[in-house]
Amino acid sequence: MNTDLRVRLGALELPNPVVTAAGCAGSGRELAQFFDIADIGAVTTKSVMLEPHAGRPAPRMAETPSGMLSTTGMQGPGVDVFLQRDLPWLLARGGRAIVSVAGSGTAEFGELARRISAEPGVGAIEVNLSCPDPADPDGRRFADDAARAAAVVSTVRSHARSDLPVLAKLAADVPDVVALAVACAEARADGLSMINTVRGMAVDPRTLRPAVAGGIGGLSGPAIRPLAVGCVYRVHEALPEVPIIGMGGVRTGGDVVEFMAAGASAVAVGTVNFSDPSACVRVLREFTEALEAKGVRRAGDLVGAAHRPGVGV
Amino acid sequence: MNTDLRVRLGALELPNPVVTAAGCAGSGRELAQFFDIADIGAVTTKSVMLEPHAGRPAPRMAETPSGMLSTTGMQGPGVDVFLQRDLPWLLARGGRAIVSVAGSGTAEFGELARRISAEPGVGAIEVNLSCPDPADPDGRRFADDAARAAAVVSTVRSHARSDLPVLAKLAADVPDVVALAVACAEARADGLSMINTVRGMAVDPRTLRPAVAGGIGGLSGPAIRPLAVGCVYRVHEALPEVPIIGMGGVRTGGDVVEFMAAGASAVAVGTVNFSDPSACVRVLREFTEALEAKGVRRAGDLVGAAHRPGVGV
Amino acid sequence: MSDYGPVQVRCPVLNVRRVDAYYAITVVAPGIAERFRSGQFVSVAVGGDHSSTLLRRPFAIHDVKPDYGGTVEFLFAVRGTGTAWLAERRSRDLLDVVGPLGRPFPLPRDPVNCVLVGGGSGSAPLFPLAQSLRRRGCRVDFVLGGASADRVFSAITARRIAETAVFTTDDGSFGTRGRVTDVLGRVIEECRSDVVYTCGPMPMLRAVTAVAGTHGIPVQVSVEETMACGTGICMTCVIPVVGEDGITRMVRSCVDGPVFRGEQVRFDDVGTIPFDALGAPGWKGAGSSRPAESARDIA
Amino acid sequence: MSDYGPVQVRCPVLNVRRVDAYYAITVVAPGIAERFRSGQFVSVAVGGDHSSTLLRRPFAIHDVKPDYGGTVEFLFAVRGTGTAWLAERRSRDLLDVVGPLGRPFPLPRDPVNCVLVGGGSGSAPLFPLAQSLRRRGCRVDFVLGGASADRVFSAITARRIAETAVFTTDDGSFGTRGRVTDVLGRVIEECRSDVVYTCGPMPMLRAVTAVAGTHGIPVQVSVEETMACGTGICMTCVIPVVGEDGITRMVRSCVDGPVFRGEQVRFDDVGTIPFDALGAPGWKGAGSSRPAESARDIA
Ligand SMILES: Cc1cc2nc3c(=O)[nH]c(=O)nc-3n(C[C@H](O)[C@H](O)[C@H](O)COP(=O)(O)OP(=O)(O)OC[C@H]3O[C@@H](n4cnc5c(N)ncnc54)[C@H](O)[C@@H]3O)c2cc1C
Ligand SMILES: Cc1cc2nc3c(=O)[nH]c(=O)nc-3n(C[C@H](O)[C@H](O)[C@H](O)COP(=O)(O)OP(=O)(O)OC[C@H]3O[C@@H](n4cnc5c(N)ncnc54)[C@H](O)[C@@H]3O)c2cc1C
Ligand SMILES: Cc1cc2nc3c(=O)[nH]c(=O)nc-3n(C[C@H](O)[C@H](O)[C@H](O)COP(=O)(O)O)c2cc1C
Ligand SMILES: Cc1cc2nc3c(=O)[nH]c(=O)nc-3n(C[C@H](O)[C@H](O)[C@H](O)COP(=O)(O)O)c2cc1C
Ligand code: FES
Ligand code: FES
Repeated sequence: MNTDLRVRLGALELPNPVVTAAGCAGSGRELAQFFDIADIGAVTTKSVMLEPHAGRPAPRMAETPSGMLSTTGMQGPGVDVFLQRDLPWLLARGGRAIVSVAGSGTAEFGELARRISAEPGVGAIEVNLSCPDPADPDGRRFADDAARAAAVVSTVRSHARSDLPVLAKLAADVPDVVALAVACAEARADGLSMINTVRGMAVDPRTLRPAVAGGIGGLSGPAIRPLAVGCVYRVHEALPEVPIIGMGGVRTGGDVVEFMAAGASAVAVGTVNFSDPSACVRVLREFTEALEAKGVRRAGDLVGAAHRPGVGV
Repeated sequence: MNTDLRVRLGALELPNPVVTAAGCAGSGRELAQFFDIADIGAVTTKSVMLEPHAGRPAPRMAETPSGMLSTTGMQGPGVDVFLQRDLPWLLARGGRAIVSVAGSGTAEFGELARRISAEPGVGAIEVNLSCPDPADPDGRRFADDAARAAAVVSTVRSHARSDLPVLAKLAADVPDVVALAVACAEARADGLSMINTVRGMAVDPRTLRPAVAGGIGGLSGPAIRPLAVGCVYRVHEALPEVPIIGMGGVRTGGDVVEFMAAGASAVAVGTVNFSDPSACVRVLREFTEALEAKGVRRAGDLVGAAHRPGVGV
Repeated sequence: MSDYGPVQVRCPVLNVRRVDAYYAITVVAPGIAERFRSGQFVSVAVGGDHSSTLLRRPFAIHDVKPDYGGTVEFLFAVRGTGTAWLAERRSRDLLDVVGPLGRPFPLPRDPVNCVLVGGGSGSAPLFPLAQSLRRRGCRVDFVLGGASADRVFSAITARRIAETAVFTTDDGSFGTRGRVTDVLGRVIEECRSDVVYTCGPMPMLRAVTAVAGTHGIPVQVSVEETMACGTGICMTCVIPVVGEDGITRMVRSCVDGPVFRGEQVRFDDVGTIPFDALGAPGWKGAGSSRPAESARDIA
Repeated sequence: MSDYGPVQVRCPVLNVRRVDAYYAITVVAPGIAERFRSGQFVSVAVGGDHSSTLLRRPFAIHDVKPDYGGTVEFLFAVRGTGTAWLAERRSRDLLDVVGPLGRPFPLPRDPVNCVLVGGGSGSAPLFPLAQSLRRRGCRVDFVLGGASADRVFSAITARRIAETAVFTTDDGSFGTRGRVTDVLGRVIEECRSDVVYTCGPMPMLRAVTAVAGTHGIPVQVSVEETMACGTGICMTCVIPVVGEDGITRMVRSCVDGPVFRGEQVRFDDVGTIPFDALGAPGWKGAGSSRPAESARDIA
């Protein structure tokens, strides 16, 4: 059987739904040692900022049951190095690039959108709304305030090339993820990515100290998959026309089926790239086999299937 | 070495910090087949309502990575049967009872508090704030609105016998868990229990249907432990004087150390009772051994240790 | 009802065998073996101490032997992660097993004629039941079904211990093509059966109950609901069952079952809360004359 | 730098041995063996496909042999869940191994005198290094330390391959009581060492670097930072390292290391972001003259 794996995220068509999650694949170079980066749907690059950032102190990670806590704090070389070195490398290898941006303020998001739009070959811009909002007195993230998040999205939208899809990356641990999604869609996001890591903490029982520097870290991995699937399901219910990249603990092809049935059009592999560097192609293979076993001819038919009782796929 | 395991939750002294989580141990009878129920700190009983409740349709559970989703929907016999049959059984065996109450409205919470206060031998009342609030137009839970939650706590406090500690049971997936905790403490909660299950979802990749009836379920088990430890840490930081029962994915004695270091005075075992019916006594044994290995002479010394850099335990 | 509660034991695997489409694992577990009554089950921790699959898997006890102080055998088909892991166990590995769990099959006082109807792996608990019934002088007849020949369970043993044994397969690869209920009526008549015992998937239990009803004989069904705890504390395994008092309750299939009187299970309402169930939305208890809460109270 | 990237292989365990306080596992992994350069490491998935311990464990490669097309040996002490699980592996089990990873030890062009300083399991990568150095005609001397006799790694092998080998233990149960740095100065002088290679805990690396500095000779240190990926994509393993241009960068110890020039590691600032590090809070890049971003760019 010849399964049609193509999926769409607004104007962007991907050859298949398996992409990498921001910050979990660099810009593709390291994983390219294990598989051909052009074979997967897209590479979402690590959130890039305008200037170089050194990130947070170590220890930056701790293992937790079926997951990990991390606090890398947006370490990266800044947009110049990214555009000179990382992006051309990825595009030269035939990879599709979803470029994640992180601004230290709304204006910086706009500037990043402008810079990235100027590069030919970029597939989409993903707006990381889990950055701390410098204008918030409590140091909250943009995602914690739907209005502030929407302002960022609309700034990015107006600075980005008009044919370039803008995806808003949502967090799950916000007052109301559906309200946040609606606000972003109204601010003309072409799609939504969810979920980012969920704030959590571990204490090392040996030292009695917080296991990651600063105490609170971001929980990721299979442990959070039910939270992610729940967000995708509820947001797809509220906004059935808005394409979603689902992510959070994807480990197998069956997990891709799960996210797509909940409402995702594409699915990102994050933390599992750390534990299995060939995860993306394995997951894609397992997903393809699952579709064949089910007799589903078009991957797109799966999208939202869990919302339609008795759907015949 | 003779380790002093006693801990205090307001007026209630427990012989050791290991208790059961509400809804994860019935009222002790079933687990008493595996160990002596008087050996653990206390049994928190399944949330009792005024009337019998049939709960939610099946399927009521699905396994997830290092956790499970459940939707039992407060099935139970109602307070009459509880007071006639379950509570006397537990007290007769020397068990300490923390009675969890769930009202279908603020007034019902008050009535439950009054009924339970009338029984001699109860150790504390735990107020389950994750019940849906019938007065909320969106069907949200009391915990989703700090003011409504505080109103419930203060109703319970005023109906409960004055020497009986009232514990407010918080959810993690609320707009601001610290604000919720502060509101409950201001409403004269004597202590806080956290966390309840976190809303999530799974889709069965075979059937493409939500894995539990109604779609959204409550995620519990080791997967959520980092969320729970994070809540305990942040709430203890804000309210260092308010005792906390920490829970969420406790599996080993080391996890008890982790929760206590984060700020809990007692620690509840929930889902792990399902997978290991003798978990409570095993966890207590492991905890005691861990204290001995560390040379900690009083369990209470651990409370909040992770907030004190270089603490010598 | 068993006289003793269940025990939790870390017990060595004696052996793992393949039996057609199934695996059979025998563990050394004297405490479970001595307490066992047919119809009861064990629940087994899977994946090791640091497994991400937290929950135990329930399996009917298929056989109990006095060797090594007492062994327990259960059978399973590989379905998902837990059973795949179990299939890889080897002798001397340790398994964490809780049992015996659940209400056993009630045994008739008198030496009556019993027909035992099993589907696929659901046939497992019927074998120790057949032995118990035989010891009481009952006549035992078997009707065993499965998707295909390799899924019809222990045909040879069935033939050996039963008066008669009839087999059905969906694909006709063994015995009669069709379902157990296609032949059950005839068996009941020919064997003058007084009671039916059955275990298998819910739709089969329902159909078997209907056939028994037509013939006016009682039926004991053993259900396989998903179970998080198996010990009665999680309330995830409930099904609607009508009590002797005519009131429907959501009862736990792990401790109030897995064996129920077929007529009392509301098969059509499994997966729902029937509107007339005790405590259903809108249900109103009649004040002091409120009905007793658990099926246990009235048993 | 290795000529080929790492590979991911599911490879059979050839054997598991106990060596004093350590376990040694040998796997058949030709692809890793042929690419290996001393100082590189493997990362091993632990706990099986459904393990709750998601992350790989990194281990230095201790030995590579041509048998079976190429075998790789690593050694470890049981520390937590992952190493406990590894200690239970048996021949023919399959392990999912990624390697070789990381920057190898740079080898001197000329046949100079090298002193190799190891602490505990950190001695492991020094053995293949010693072999390579010997093949180049270098003189090799060993200084190995540990908490107690059973933690001093492969003393006999060290004596065999090195010109001299000195041992220290914290408890004095073997060799000199004390730390490797208590004897290192003397060894450097007596053996006229030209370069130090060292691997072990961070405080030891720092102390060894200080001693080498006193003697004015270069030192190559191999660090053991916690690593989530080992392949360079997660950014969790960073330490502050000064580049040739004098600028401090937070570099990944998995791909930019684990081997660094000791003088360039800011040991005092490990666990912090030094205020003058590239991109530290408050740091300001000088517009177009912004310094290159990675240690690699300037290497
Ligand atoms: C009382 C009882 C007795 C049983 N006896 C037998 C037996 O003798 N032989 C046999 O082969 N099977 C039996 N089953 C079914 C058996 O428990 C499942 O096949 C097994 O749990 C599947 O586990 P898995 O990890 O392979 O599947 P997965 O699909 O990975 O399991 C995921 C979750 O769903 C549950 N689950 C999946 N399928 C079933 C099912 N059919 N019934 C109940 N829970 C399920 C699992 O327990 C687990 O919690 C019995 C079930 C019950 C309730
Ligand atoms: C490059 C490198 C080479 C190493 N080589 C060896 C070796 O040859 N022999 C050896 O015995 N050990 C070596 N280690 C340390 C080894 O990786 C840890 O002992 C091991 O990861 C502990 O795993 P665990 O599951 O038993 O411990 P746990 O404490 O359960 O592990 C929890 C988490 O912490 C990490 N972790 C715990 N201790 C360490 C540590 N000391 N260093 C790095 N990560 C740690 C684990 O990888 C895991 O992610 C090396 C580490 C690195 C980074
Ligand atoms: C180490 C690490 C770094 C991450 N960096 C970013 C980032 O730069 N930008 C972003 O939007 N998300 C980032 N994420 C979040 C992931 O993209 C993803 O949303 C989340 O981890 C959930 O997916 P997973 O469970 O598959 O990892 C990061 C996650 C991890 C674990
Ligand atoms: C099946 C099930 C039933 C529960 N019932 C209740 C309940 O009645 N009242 C309550 O306050 N919490 C209830 N909880 C939440 C637990 O008490 C606990 O807060 C939560 O599960 C986290 O702990 P754990 O991860 O150890 O299970 C229930 C949890 C589960 C899994
Ligand atoms: S499985 Fe938990 S009550 Fe039945
Ligand atoms: S361990 Fe992931 S970048 Fe080094």
